[in-house]
Amino acid sequence: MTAAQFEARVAANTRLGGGYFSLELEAEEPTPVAAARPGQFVMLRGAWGRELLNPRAFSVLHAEGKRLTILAKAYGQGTRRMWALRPGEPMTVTGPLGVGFPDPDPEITDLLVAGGVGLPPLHMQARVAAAAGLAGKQELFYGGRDREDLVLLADFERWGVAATLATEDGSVGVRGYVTTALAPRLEQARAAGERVRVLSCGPTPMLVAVRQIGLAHEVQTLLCLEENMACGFGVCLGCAVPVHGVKPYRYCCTDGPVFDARELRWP
Amino acid sequence: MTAAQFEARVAANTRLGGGYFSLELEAEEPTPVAAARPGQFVMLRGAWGRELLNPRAFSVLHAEGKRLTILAKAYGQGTRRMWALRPGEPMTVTGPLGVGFPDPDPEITDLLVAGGVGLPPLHMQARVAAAAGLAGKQELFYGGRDREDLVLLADFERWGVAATLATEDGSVGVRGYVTTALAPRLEQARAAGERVRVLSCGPTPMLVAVRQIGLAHEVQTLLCLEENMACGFGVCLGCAVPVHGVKPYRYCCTDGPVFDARELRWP
Amino acid sequence: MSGAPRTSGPALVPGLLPHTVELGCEFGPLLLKSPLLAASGCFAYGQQFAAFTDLRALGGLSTKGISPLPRHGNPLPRICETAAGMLNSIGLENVGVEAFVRDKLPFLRDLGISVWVNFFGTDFATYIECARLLGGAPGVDVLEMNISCPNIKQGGIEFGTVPEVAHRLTRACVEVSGAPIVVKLTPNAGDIVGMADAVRQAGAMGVSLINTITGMAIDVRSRRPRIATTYGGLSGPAIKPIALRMVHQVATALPGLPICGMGGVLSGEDALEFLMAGAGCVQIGTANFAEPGAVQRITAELRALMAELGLRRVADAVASLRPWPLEAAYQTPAAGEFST
Amino acid sequence: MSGAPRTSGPALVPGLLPHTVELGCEFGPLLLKSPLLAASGCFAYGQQFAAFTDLRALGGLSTKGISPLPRHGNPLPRICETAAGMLNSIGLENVGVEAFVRDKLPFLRDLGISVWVNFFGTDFATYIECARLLGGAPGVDVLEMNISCPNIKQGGIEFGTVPEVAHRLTRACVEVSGAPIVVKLTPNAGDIVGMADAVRQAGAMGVSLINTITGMAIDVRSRRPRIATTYGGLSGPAIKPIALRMVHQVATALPGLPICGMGGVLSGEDALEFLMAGAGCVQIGTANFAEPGAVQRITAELRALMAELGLRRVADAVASLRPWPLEAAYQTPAAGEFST
Ligand SMILES: Cc1cc2nc3c(=O)[nH]c(=O)nc-3n(C[C@H](O)[C@H](O)[C@H](O)COP(=O)(O)OP(=O)(O)OC[C@H]3O[C@@H](n4cnc5c(N)ncnc54)[C@H](O)[C@@H]3O)c2cc1C
Ligand SMILES: Cc1cc2nc3c(=O)[nH]c(=O)nc-3n(C[C@H](O)[C@H](O)[C@H](O)COP(=O)(O)OP(=O)(O)OC[C@H]3O[C@@H](n4cnc5c(N)ncnc54)[C@H](O)[C@@H]3O)c2cc1C
Ligand SMILES: Cc1cc2nc3c(=O)[nH]c(=O)nc-3n(C[C@H](O)[C@H](O)[C@H](O)COP(=O)(O)O)c2cc1C
Ligand SMILES: Cc1cc2nc3c(=O)[nH]c(=O)nc-3n(C[C@H](O)[C@H](O)[C@H](O)COP(=O)(O)O)c2cc1C
Ligand code: FES
Ligand code: FES
Repeated sequence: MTAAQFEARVAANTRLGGGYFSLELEAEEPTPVAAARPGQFVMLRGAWGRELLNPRAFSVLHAEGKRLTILAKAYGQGTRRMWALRPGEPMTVTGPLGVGFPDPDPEITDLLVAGGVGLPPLHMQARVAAAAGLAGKQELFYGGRDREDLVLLADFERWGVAATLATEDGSVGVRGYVTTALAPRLEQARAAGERVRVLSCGPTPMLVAVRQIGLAHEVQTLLCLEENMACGFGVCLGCAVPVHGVKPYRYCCTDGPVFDARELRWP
Repeated sequence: MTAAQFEARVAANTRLGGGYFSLELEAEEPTPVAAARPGQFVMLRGAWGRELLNPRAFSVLHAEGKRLTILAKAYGQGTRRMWALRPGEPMTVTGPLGVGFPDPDPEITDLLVAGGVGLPPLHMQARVAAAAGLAGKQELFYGGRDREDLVLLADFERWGVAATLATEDGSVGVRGYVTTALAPRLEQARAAGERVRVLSCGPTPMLVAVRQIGLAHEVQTLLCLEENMACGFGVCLGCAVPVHGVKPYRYCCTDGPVFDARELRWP
Repeated sequence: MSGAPRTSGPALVPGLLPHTVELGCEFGPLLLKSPLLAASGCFAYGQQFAAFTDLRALGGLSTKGISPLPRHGNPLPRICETAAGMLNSIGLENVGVEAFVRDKLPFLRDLGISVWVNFFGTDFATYIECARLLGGAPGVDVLEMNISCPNIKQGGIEFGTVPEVAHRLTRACVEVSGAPIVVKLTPNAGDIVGMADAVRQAGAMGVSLINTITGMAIDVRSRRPRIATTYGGLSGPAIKPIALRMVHQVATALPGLPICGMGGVLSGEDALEFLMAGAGCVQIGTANFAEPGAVQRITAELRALMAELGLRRVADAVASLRPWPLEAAYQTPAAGEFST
Repeated sequence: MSGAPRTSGPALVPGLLPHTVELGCEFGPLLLKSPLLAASGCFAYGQQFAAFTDLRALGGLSTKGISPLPRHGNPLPRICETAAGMLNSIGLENVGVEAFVRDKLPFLRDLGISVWVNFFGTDFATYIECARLLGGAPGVDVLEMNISCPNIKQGGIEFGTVPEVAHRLTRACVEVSGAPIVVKLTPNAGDIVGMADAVRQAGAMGVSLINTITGMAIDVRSRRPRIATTYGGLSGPAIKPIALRMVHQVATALPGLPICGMGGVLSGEDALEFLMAGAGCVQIGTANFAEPGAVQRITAELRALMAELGLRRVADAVASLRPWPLEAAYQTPAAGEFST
């Protein structure tokens, strides 16, 4: 499962609304990304000349054989170009990279807290768990701005994974931040003596809140971070993450992207 | 017929072999380029971000109503991207620009000397002449490296314009440079007292040779030049052409691209 | 790409309606209709653009550099493209002071926008002559003094790189000019703050930052430089990070000195970056070649973006950069400097 | 784009078969297997690349800059992308001399390619200590002395911008180093030729040109610099024209001084431009991030291009630029200088 760099072509590019799209790539041969764990990522770059130099990081949503799929939102230069890619267009893929989430555990309930494009690692965790008959040990907490910001919900339903939804405009689920629902759930677990852990991925302000709630409730809290990356394989040192300890930084791409909340030197 | 800048979409992109392609663009409305004369040009730029800053100049091959067509060869960054454009993709067009060739004249035979991507102005001259019943007053001299370097020949045949072909590898027409055939033709005209003029467009070394032959035979020789251009409308002063006279330079985009051979300060 | 949805980042304050954004602004003693001007050498003397765009929508324009006598410019090739940039060596070709004042200035004066006349000489005497003639001509709002040309013989390079020489030259021109002088500095100078300070102390009303950066490109097939003069001036988005840094350095070191920022502006967001870095107004150069309506489009984009970010006036944006909070846990104690 | 046919320009001489091109070349006293090396800070200590590429196909590599003690680097964000370039402010994070020699050097030594150890100090004493310890370590072919870091306190900036200081520093390091020293210069210096000459006279075997150029980018939504340290170093194709110009300036002014050129090389053609401008070898930096096999691919491209152009040996390319013929009718009499 060492990483490789290989060429692939767009097999499908599906627009999901709200600027979200899932991009399916196909290589000539089965790729090492098929072995990716939840939380691992690939670096992607299109044939877009010298303007955008560096590839962009995307969590693996799903990968099998020659194919791999990511979920993204058209935002900056790279994702806007990717949004417009058409079947047959080439992309260069490097991966799988990084260290992912731990395996689902029959003894522990995973509380999956997702925001925006942070869904993929948690989506894969739920799928892996469901395949292992552990769907009941997965609960999704998923927040966004509005209805369009919540995608791929049908998958969780199909797998039988319970979902608590929150939108800032109240159009779906509870109004407000998804983190509001997390604290009561942790209280409940504590009261019931239930073993839980929190796995989360999403915008940094959300992760900061998840971390504080997780630490306050003394449950294992694993955060999948999204730092700016130039290389993705430990060379540029651009993706430093501030940690407690002798060394002030670890690296998102090689030590992470999943970090234990306690380790992070965060507010 | 003042120039305008407008948006258009690729209607068709036809590969002609040897890296040549004809690109047909369609705007929302009829465009001023429809009034272009032979030798006039447009500046074209695709939606290719910040890497390639400036548009590229292309002679108008044909234009009518909302549509315009150019002929190009995949060579540098811009034309390689254009080669790959697919129907529906956007391009920004500025034109028509520059001063073209004079109208076909019933009293004068136009000897059209073309090399490589220099064909379009001469192609349009022949078409305009044919439409005016003057096909017999047009003769094409067309040279290239090999068979693939000679394109759109069927059009000249259809219009009834005689063509003398030359290839460097001898695969079509005479072996060698197209200019070799020009001198005897001018001799013949002189002997017959026939009024001829030379209109030419192609690579600079060819134009240098055409100019010397034309000057030696004292016939009017009009050369359509292809200087590097950044703007195409007289602002950057990048497209200077060395001329005899008080001022050492004139501008390819506004004073040309068609220049009288006598005027050029060339070897 | 063009069809991709715009998904905006977090707004700092609730947005404004674009028409309530006030683009009119002060720049030193000037009142500009908008902080966006066309840059010298990229807009000729304006006329060619009238067919493509509404020139009255510009805050102003800076003319092609004028010298006392007409100049014919450099041998060709004069331009070539590089990654996200272009090189040029036009050679300061221009019609000369006399023809400019007679044939070009009246058109510009009638537009009702800020007219900046870019000028240069080849020695002290010709600089001063230009400043006197142009600075006294009616309709000239600013003399933009180009001391950046790396090519002029007779020690010309010192004008742009040696602070004392620039100081003396500026002082001499300020003394004879009827219009305020903004000195356009070259990024090739090692110490941009020192240069800005020198011309400020000599009475310059402000500085323009930056001119092109000396660069080179080679055609490996002909083994020749792509520019006949071997070197050319690099412009376009490639140089934007360097230009922004210089604007920020000067704005930080010399607060109060009006700065006209430029270098690679293609969008309203680019222009806003320059304002936030400390520029009071912004010029747009290379962008005009591909798009004769560039300044007008960028002005509309700037207005929309300022509205979205709740910036009602240009002054709300200028030098409004916030430093990274040192107290944040994201920071190690010793910050503030950089290295690769 | 990738499918477009290659239509080659006019070859200068009949082409060669690629395998007859000899990439092995001299660089000062060194024999390199190829003129293409990986650049400092963009290749770490090499190990990570072994999974992606054949490290033996490289001419050599320059390590991340080493200091006497380990360094932890700068606050984040440390990197961002700009048009055809990127900014970084990593902060010279490195494992320190001791761990480098113990843990990293053996791997590099065994590769059989030229090992350049990039190093820096924070003052004279630490520079000299580094030069002594690293210059004596077995397997070190070159010490590449980075005097370009614009961030180091205690007057560090003078190391890279004041010729006399650079001269003294270089001389002191040359005296204690067992390996030849190549000094890496900063493009932020006003007078690159003066700097190169100063270190040459101090005994430097050669110079590396160029390090990153100080730049800045702003996130207009958060109103913060995109790099926590406000400024960062600009690298990538955006800076290539500036880098080429500096290599050509130094090569022209100081013939015989070995120059290692770099800045924005992404292709074999880019590398050949640097050789023609006067570099004896070329480093490849930023390109490695997107493509860990970049150096190997670029080497293959260089070989093919040299074959096409009839360049049998690297020396046939180095400094082979031809000036524009002054006698050509395309030229006005007075050429050789440029202006915009
Ligand atoms: C390990 C890892 C996994 C990731 N997985 C995913 C994924 O599965 N799907 C995905 O879409 N992204 C993912 N990202 C984030 C993605 O790599 C970055 O957002 C990337 O910068 C997008 O490239 P761009 O060119 O579109 O934007 P850039 O031009 O690089 O970004 C411009 C600016 O916008 C910010 N930005 C980018 N995207 C957003 C956004 N959606 N909302 C708000 N601000 C944003 C960036 O931080 C930057 O400051 C991941 C990042 C990491 C490190
Ligand atoms: C008035 C005018 C009309 C023109 N009409 C046409 C036209 O109808 N069709 C057309 O294809 N081109 C035409 N050109 C030429 C075209 O604009 C340039 O070749 C342009 O540089 C191509 O852009 P590019 O990005 O592909 O190459 P660039 O990246 O700009 O060019 C790279 C280098 O290759 C050289 N080059 C470009 N094309 C060729 C070629 N075919 N053969 C050899 N060298 C080349 C350029 O001079 C330059 O030095 C015209 C130019 C002018 C000024
Ligand atoms: C073709 C060209 C000609 C220029 N001529 C001048 C000039 O005459 N005087 C001057 O001060 N600057 C001149 N400049 C510099 C621009 O005004 C501007 O400072 C520089 O191009 C950076 O801005 P940009 O990246 O937006 O083009 C010229 C630039 C270009 C590209
Ligand atoms: C992330 C990064 C880190 C760098 N670290 C160093 C360094 O430690 N020492 C050094 O001399 N140069 C360093 N450089 C500069 C490069 O070696 C090179 O000089 C510069 O990036 C230009 O080349 P490029 O455009 O090919 O990247 C670094 C560059 C980058 C992008
Ligand atoms: S992204 Fe380059 S080290 Fe992590
Ligand atoms: S192309 Fe700009 S002046 Fe002719």
